[in-house]
Amino acid sequence: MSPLEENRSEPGVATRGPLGGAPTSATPPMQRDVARTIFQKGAPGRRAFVCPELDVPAVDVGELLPERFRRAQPPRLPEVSEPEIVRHYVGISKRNFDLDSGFYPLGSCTMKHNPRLHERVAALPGHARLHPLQDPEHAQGALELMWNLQRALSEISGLPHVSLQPSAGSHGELAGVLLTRAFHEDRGETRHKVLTPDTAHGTNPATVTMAGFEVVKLATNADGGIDIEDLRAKADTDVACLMLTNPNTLGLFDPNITEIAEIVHGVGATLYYDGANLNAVMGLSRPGDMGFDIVHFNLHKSFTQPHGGGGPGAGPIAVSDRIAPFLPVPVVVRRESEADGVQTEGARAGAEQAPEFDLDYERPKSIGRLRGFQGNYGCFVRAYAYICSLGGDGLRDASETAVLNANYLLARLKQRGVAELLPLAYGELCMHEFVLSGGPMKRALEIKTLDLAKRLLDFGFHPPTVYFPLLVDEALMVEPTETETKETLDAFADAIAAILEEAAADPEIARSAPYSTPVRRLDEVAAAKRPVIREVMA
Amino acid sequence: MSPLEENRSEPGVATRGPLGGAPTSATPPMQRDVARTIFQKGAPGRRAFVCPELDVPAVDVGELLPERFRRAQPPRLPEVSEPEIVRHYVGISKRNFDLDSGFYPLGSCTMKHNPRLHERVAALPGHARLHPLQDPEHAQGALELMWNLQRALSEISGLPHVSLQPSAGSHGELAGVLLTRAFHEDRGETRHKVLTPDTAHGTNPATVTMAGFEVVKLATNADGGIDIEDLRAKADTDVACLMLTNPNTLGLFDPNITEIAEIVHGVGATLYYDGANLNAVMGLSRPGDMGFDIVHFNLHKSFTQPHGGGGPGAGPIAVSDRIAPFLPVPVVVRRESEADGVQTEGARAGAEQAPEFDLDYERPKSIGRLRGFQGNYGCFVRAYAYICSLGGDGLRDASETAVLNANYLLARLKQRGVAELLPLAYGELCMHEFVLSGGPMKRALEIKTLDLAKRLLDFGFHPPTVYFPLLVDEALMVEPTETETKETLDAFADAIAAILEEAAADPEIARSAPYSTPVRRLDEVAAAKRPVIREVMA
Amino acid sequence: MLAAIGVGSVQEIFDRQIPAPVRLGRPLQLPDGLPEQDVFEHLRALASRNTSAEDELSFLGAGMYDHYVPALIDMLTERSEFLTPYTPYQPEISQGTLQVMFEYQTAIAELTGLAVSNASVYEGPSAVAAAGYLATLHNGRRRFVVSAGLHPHSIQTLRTNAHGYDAEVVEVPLRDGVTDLDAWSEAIDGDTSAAIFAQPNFYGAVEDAAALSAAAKAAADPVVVAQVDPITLGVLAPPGDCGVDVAVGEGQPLGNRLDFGGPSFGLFAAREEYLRRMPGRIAGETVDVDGRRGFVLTLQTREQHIRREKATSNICTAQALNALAGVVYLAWLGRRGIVELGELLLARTHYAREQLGAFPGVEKLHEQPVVREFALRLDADVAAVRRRCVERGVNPGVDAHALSGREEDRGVLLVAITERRTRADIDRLVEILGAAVASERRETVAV
Amino acid sequence: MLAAIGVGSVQEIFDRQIPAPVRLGRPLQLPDGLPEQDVFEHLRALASRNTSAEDELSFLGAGMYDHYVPALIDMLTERSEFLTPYTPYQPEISQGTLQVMFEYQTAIAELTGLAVSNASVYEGPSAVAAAGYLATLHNGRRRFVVSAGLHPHSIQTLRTNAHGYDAEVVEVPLRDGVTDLDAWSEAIDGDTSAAIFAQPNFYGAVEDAAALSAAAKAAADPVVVAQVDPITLGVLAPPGDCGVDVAVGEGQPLGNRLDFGGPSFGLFAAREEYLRRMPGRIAGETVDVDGRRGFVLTLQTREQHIRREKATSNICTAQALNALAGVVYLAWLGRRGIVELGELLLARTHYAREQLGAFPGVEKLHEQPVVREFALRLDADVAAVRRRCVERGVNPGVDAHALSGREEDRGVLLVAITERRTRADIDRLVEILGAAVASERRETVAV
Ligand SMILES: Cc1ncc(COP(=O)(O)O)c(C=O)c1O
Ligand SMILES: Cc1ncc(COP(=O)(O)O)c(C=O)c1O
Repeated sequence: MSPLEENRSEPGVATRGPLGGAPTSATPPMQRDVARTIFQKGAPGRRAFVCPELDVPAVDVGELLPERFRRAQPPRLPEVSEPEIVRHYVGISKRNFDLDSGFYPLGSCTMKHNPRLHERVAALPGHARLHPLQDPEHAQGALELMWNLQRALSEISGLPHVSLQPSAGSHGELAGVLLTRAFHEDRGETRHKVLTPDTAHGTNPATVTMAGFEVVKLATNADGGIDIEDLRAKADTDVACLMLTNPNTLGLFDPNITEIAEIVHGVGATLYYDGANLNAVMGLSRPGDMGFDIVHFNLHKSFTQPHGGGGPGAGPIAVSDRIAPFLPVPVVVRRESEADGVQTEGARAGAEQAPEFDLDYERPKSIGRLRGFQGNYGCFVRAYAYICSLGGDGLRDASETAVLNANYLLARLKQRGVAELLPLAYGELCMHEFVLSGGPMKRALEIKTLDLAKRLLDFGFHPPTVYFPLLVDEALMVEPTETETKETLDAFADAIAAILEEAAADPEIARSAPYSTPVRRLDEVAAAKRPVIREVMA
Repeated sequence: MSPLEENRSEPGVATRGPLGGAPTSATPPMQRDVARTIFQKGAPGRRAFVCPELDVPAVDVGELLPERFRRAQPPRLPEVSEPEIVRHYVGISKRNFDLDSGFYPLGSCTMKHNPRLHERVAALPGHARLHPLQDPEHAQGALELMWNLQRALSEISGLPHVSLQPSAGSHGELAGVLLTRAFHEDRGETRHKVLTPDTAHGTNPATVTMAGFEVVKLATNADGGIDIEDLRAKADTDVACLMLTNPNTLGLFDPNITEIAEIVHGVGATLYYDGANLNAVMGLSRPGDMGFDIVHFNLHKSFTQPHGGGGPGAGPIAVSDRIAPFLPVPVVVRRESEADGVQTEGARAGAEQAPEFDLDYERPKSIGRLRGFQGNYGCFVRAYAYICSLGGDGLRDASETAVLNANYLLARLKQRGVAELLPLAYGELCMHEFVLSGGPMKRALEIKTLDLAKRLLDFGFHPPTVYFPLLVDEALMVEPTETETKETLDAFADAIAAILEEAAADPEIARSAPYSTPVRRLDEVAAAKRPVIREVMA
Repeated sequence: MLAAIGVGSVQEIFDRQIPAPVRLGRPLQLPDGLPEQDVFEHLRALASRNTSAEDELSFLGAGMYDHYVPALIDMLTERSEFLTPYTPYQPEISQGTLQVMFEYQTAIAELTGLAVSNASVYEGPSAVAAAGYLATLHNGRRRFVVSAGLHPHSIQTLRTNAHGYDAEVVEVPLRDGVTDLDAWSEAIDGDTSAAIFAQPNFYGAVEDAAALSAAAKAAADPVVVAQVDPITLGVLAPPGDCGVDVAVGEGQPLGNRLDFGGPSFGLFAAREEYLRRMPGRIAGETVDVDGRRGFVLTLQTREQHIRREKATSNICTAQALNALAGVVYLAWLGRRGIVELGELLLARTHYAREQLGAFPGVEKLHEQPVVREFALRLDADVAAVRRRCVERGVNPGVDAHALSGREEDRGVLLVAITERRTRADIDRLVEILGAAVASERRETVAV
Repeated sequence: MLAAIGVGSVQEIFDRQIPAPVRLGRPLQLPDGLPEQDVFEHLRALASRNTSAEDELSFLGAGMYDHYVPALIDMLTERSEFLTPYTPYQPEISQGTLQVMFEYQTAIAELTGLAVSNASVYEGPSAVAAAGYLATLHNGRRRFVVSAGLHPHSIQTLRTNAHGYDAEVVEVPLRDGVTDLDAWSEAIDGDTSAAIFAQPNFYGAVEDAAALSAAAKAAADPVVVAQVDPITLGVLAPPGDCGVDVAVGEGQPLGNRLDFGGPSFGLFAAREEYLRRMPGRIAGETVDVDGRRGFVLTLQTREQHIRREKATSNICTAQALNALAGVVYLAWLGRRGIVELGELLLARTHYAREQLGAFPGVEKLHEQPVVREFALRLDADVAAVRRRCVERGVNPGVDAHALSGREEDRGVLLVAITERRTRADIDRLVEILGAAVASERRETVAV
């Protein structure tokens, strides 16, 4: 029996006092409270909102809105006071792990530090309370910001045209595949297939389907790159596009990228760059120079938008000249004539004068709109602030340090006792992240990657991405980012080593982990079988 | 042996895994981390600050500042990056209990909910970046706000003149006693004594000494009020002032207040109102109407300034006509002539025109300044926002609810099994707070008030104020405030009952509490004996 | 660190991995990095060149609205614990985010009167497109019938998406300001995957949602989709009670900033039968090994990271933080507040419409009930009138033609009312708009 | 709840406790309460009637300075965990606040070169008064000798306090912009409890702190007190190295807002021997029952709640949150940053003084080294000159006479430089101030 058996068997009880009232062990009471939703709190009649005064003549509601259009019963929203709301949400926030509290090496997600300056500037009323339909002449600051951001993204990607509109990476992918469709259609072609490597992120194939194409999978070669033979075999004139991540999700830069581009372009297809891993190459290598036609950026990754528990983000795209005519509307443009001349105060105030920065809707070949208004402007503000803070050299430094950190952590994990159990899946060095295989560990110690991940929680770390990419057995995908210190990387490597050592002695410890979290392992199967996805109300 | 003996003996070890790396019980790793200060983190050369460019001609520092005036070695401040700073302070913040997370019935401190609106308005650049020496004509908003706040405090206290300057309650007390001195001196009198009841808060006697007076203590009668006979005996013409809290620190309104005022005024002394308990009587009874000459307000209590871990606060004072000439400078004034007429835009812009709201320094009898500039304006903004939100009726509602909540909680604690052990020290009903005696509990269960307090921590509550007022044996001073719900009061009462029941079974549980906190009972004696009050650096 | 890696320089790490031809051999041509204070000043200077709803009296709406966002929302969304984690892949340390999602789903289901809600999608118009995609997955049909009262951005976004999978979008015109019921019934055929309308519609009018749903069902049983404005659902009948299958909408009015158009969130709720085809994340309740209540991401087999090309949507990073603001806002309004607010909007909107409609040269576009926005037809050039008003500090609303490009929208002004616009504000609008219209008419006559 | 209490109404609770004659039988005459949005608008309207450092180019200083406050400070001070608890009376659940105090004490001790620091007091001038009180407790003397270079508010505050316990305050004049060393030595006698000067002084000049301390010690060994500006201590010799016993100062420059004068914090550090007479809270290190490192409030026997009339000070609620901002700011600046910042201020201040001093009608008040502020003597009415500048969007600094009331300060302008004031800003000041002085001189001549 594991030494922890007793602990595991009834921790909820074992840590409570004889009266069941409060813990007599180290459990902070609030963290282990039974979860109660806001709907289970409050009392009839309680409220936070005070309605502004009815300052217009009172008219019977029935007169303004016939009964058949009216709601019969008020929605059963919570009835809670402001202090209750604050306590409730502050309380449950403490049941989260977050980047400001610890290391978050979630591969592919680029969990880099989020400078607070960005929140400050995004909250300035001139940005935050700007209505999306404000006339361009009265939104020159916003449009200039978008224009500057477009220029910067263009320079970083090496592609001349940018649309900021997509709401996230996968939305950028959709835009990109629809652009590809429009591009082919414009040439009078109908193509049906899109190639994606088997290492691709799930959004790639999902996008392809949504855009009405068929997914064709490409194999990965022994070095972790695209299997060129497979590519040659599948690249025919029914292929509309190849979607690629480079460095790919194994953290490896494809050494054959130029050849790949030639093959793809050779059959008249477009080459799409999934920019999720751009953090590896900013200022060092550019998708446009590699031959990509379309790139999406994940502003929430490389450009440090806080992740918000799953968003918001933004997924701008950059494209080559041949794709540009199809970009979604509206497009932010700058009027050259004005940009050249010096604009006087009087000229700016003049209503008839077209503004320097404007929104262009007159794009006859455009694929149209992907969403309302101009995109996630709040995210643009943050990304732009980040680029201003770092500058060109700073961005390159960021990528260099991200790659240095990843390689250092990888080197640490090549230590004896770890490397045998968690070998690097492909390659030798890596770019900004690397993928280990937990297969040997599973066979030798009888703990799975999932167990290792859960045990890491007890050490105060967010686990790496697990079980992705799919082609690696028991994958563990580690992305430290450039904003972590060597001390943190060392502590993480030590924790991995300690867990493996611990598991060698008693695998049950990891298998039953975590122990120290607000809840322990949850029954996901039951959740999916009989879904309870809302609070049941009286 | 207590059932918890094992737990208590080595929790730090018992909750760690076999390798000492991470817990295998419910302890969140970060919360029980060994405390490391910011000085123990970082590495040489790390930094957050990027210095703005040297845009003026470079001059050798030695030329600008002779070497003998120069610092030889840089101060050993931390060398840390911004992410490290954020993690460090976010991390240690989690080792605090706070009002937004739970019930905080700390008697005498009025820990009422702090609406976030107040932080928002205080942060508006027009308030937050206003320089204190801005010319009054360009600070009319600030001065009007201060004027309005003065008027409101005057109305609430029933005293005509207000100075907002003091930085906290005890600073207001100092102002008040110095005003008393000036008042007597102005009449050619030198008095030496100030009366304070034995229930008085420690700041009262401390203030008296600092202001150069001698403290004379007044006894408390059986009902918890001032012993009138003792007062009569001690009230002579050497008495400068009586400082009183009403309701007093027992939570009781002195029924003899009018008589007390007569006696004090009869010997020519002033009557000072410690406004720490004003939350009991806003809109219900006014110190000015009770006969007080000087009142201090604790804006951080009755007017819900967030307490900040021990400030900031503000301690404005209100005084009667006879005290007004001595008020500290500057005084915010409104020019009546302008207030009456309609001020045109042109008039306001005119530089020669005296502004409507102004700072008056020409007060020949003033005691002078108590601090720099005009006081804790940031606190005034918040207090004023609070008053605007509640209005006159809302303030009365607040006091009524505060008193209702206190009496309800008191009633709940009068239940069988509790009242015998924790009887109400004085009276029957209470105002906004009440004081229980832990004496019977100590005798019957052999746990002290301190033990009860520490055990409450495991239940997720901040304990009441303990061992104050001094005249109550094992005192427990409970102030729930108006912003708590009945559910919370019930839960607290249940926790008290549970602890007492638990202690009856095994007093050791409480005596060794807490168990669930980031650290457990700390050695305060050792800390004071060999004080270590700064990090030792290499 | 280099020694541990076994390289001589950072450069070497790159040189060994990136082929020389695709290395960027020069610095990026971007300005130098700046200290924090300089970035702040630069971004502040840009902000000051925008006229925000703080700088003028604004009646802009048409999809996003200047509601008051209570301060507690900022405080909660700025907490590191909510702001900085990612999607709750590790539920044991993500109960905060997961519970928020669960509460959000509860609130949206309650508000819409539908059984299930996801944890939100990107925003309004793309939510309409997502509903269309759901419908095609559900019934395999490839045709969308949409009311011309749907927001133009929604129609355009649906078209962009539908073009990808080769579906057709057919518009049904309005009559008297609302969807023409006859044309609607007629347009819906056996190929019609979804029938989509907006409530209230783009011109502010309250549609007869029950009649539209019933007619659609009767015609050919497509999926009936309503784009709703959640802030009106305190007074308007919930879509679930009107026979609607899927309700989507722009969540911005619920506690989210304007932000020049985003980020906000899209709400997405449906009848139970659509649950396993919903896009986006869904949190579900369960228990842990100790029997303690907890929440997890559930029904993940719909999602791209599990199902890949067979996923019901490609959505990954979305709008968790914005949805948090939404549910906190709804808790803040509360059960009674949402009704009171709705009634206040009704009353003020009515007042504004009556006052403005009485002006010479200004008439109501329709006589339908309105809740928080309404359309006027001006007997003058809208752009010129707006310019006059803006010069006097009042932005009178949205030029419908400029937004929709529809010929019939020429002369139409959309005026939005929120609880921030007082009677005094409305009176000022009346005065200034009235004067502007009068001047423009005079000028037109003179020409 | 009433039933549980055993009363019929809330009113009854009051009626049974408050005698009728002192009950307020009417509503408070205050405006009605307002919804959150209205309070926000009202406070915003008031804010907009102030000209803040965001609205003009400001060179105001003389005690508080417009330094850049990094965004992470707002984020940390707004965290509920720091913002909403009170004084850490229960150390087990207050380790966050206590550790911050301990770190703050470490930073201030390090900065001042003194052995001990408390956890802060109210603000600058009252910290000077507190130092005076400490001195009287220490040596029982009742006379303070202060340099005329001390900030007028500090002198006035000290006087107000000293009057209470009947101590005398004697001012020593300046010579060439700094404390007259001979007069200083002469003024300090056997009754002198404390000798107090400012570094840099009110006129921006760097004092010879070591000489002043040595002279004071030699004269009659009073407690030597320096009021320091903490942001200069990256470049100026720490007071502890100059023989100073107690260093106090205004903490605002360290990461605190201007806030029209408060709240900020006062720093208070001293040699070891003064430890047990220090005012205010002090955090100390200790261990818990399990041997774990922790922090507590220590040496509480100094304090009012324990020692009452024998306490060393009456301070209770003070400035914990502001001191937090201070220590975070110092960590943000860091060991090298505080030196770099100091050197930047030195260079820009020097530049500004030279440029301005070269103007006709403008001369330097003294030739002493300056760090971040300097004094000019204008050959024109300062008020009139300032008015002209302000009209052109530049606030050129503080009118020394208006602040101090001293006759000799007529014509003196104090100009403060922070890292936010660029060379371009300074050049603009030079142009505008120069023009204003020229105009005023002309007008004066004309009259
Ligand atoms: C490799 C890769 N591609 C695409 C995406 C999708 O981006 P988003 O989450 O912004 O939609 C991700 C993000 O998770 C990713 O890691
Ligand atoms: C009764 C009483 N008087 C005076 C004070 C002192 O007020 P402050 O802490 O604002 O200095 C307090 C506060 O703790 C108090 O409770």
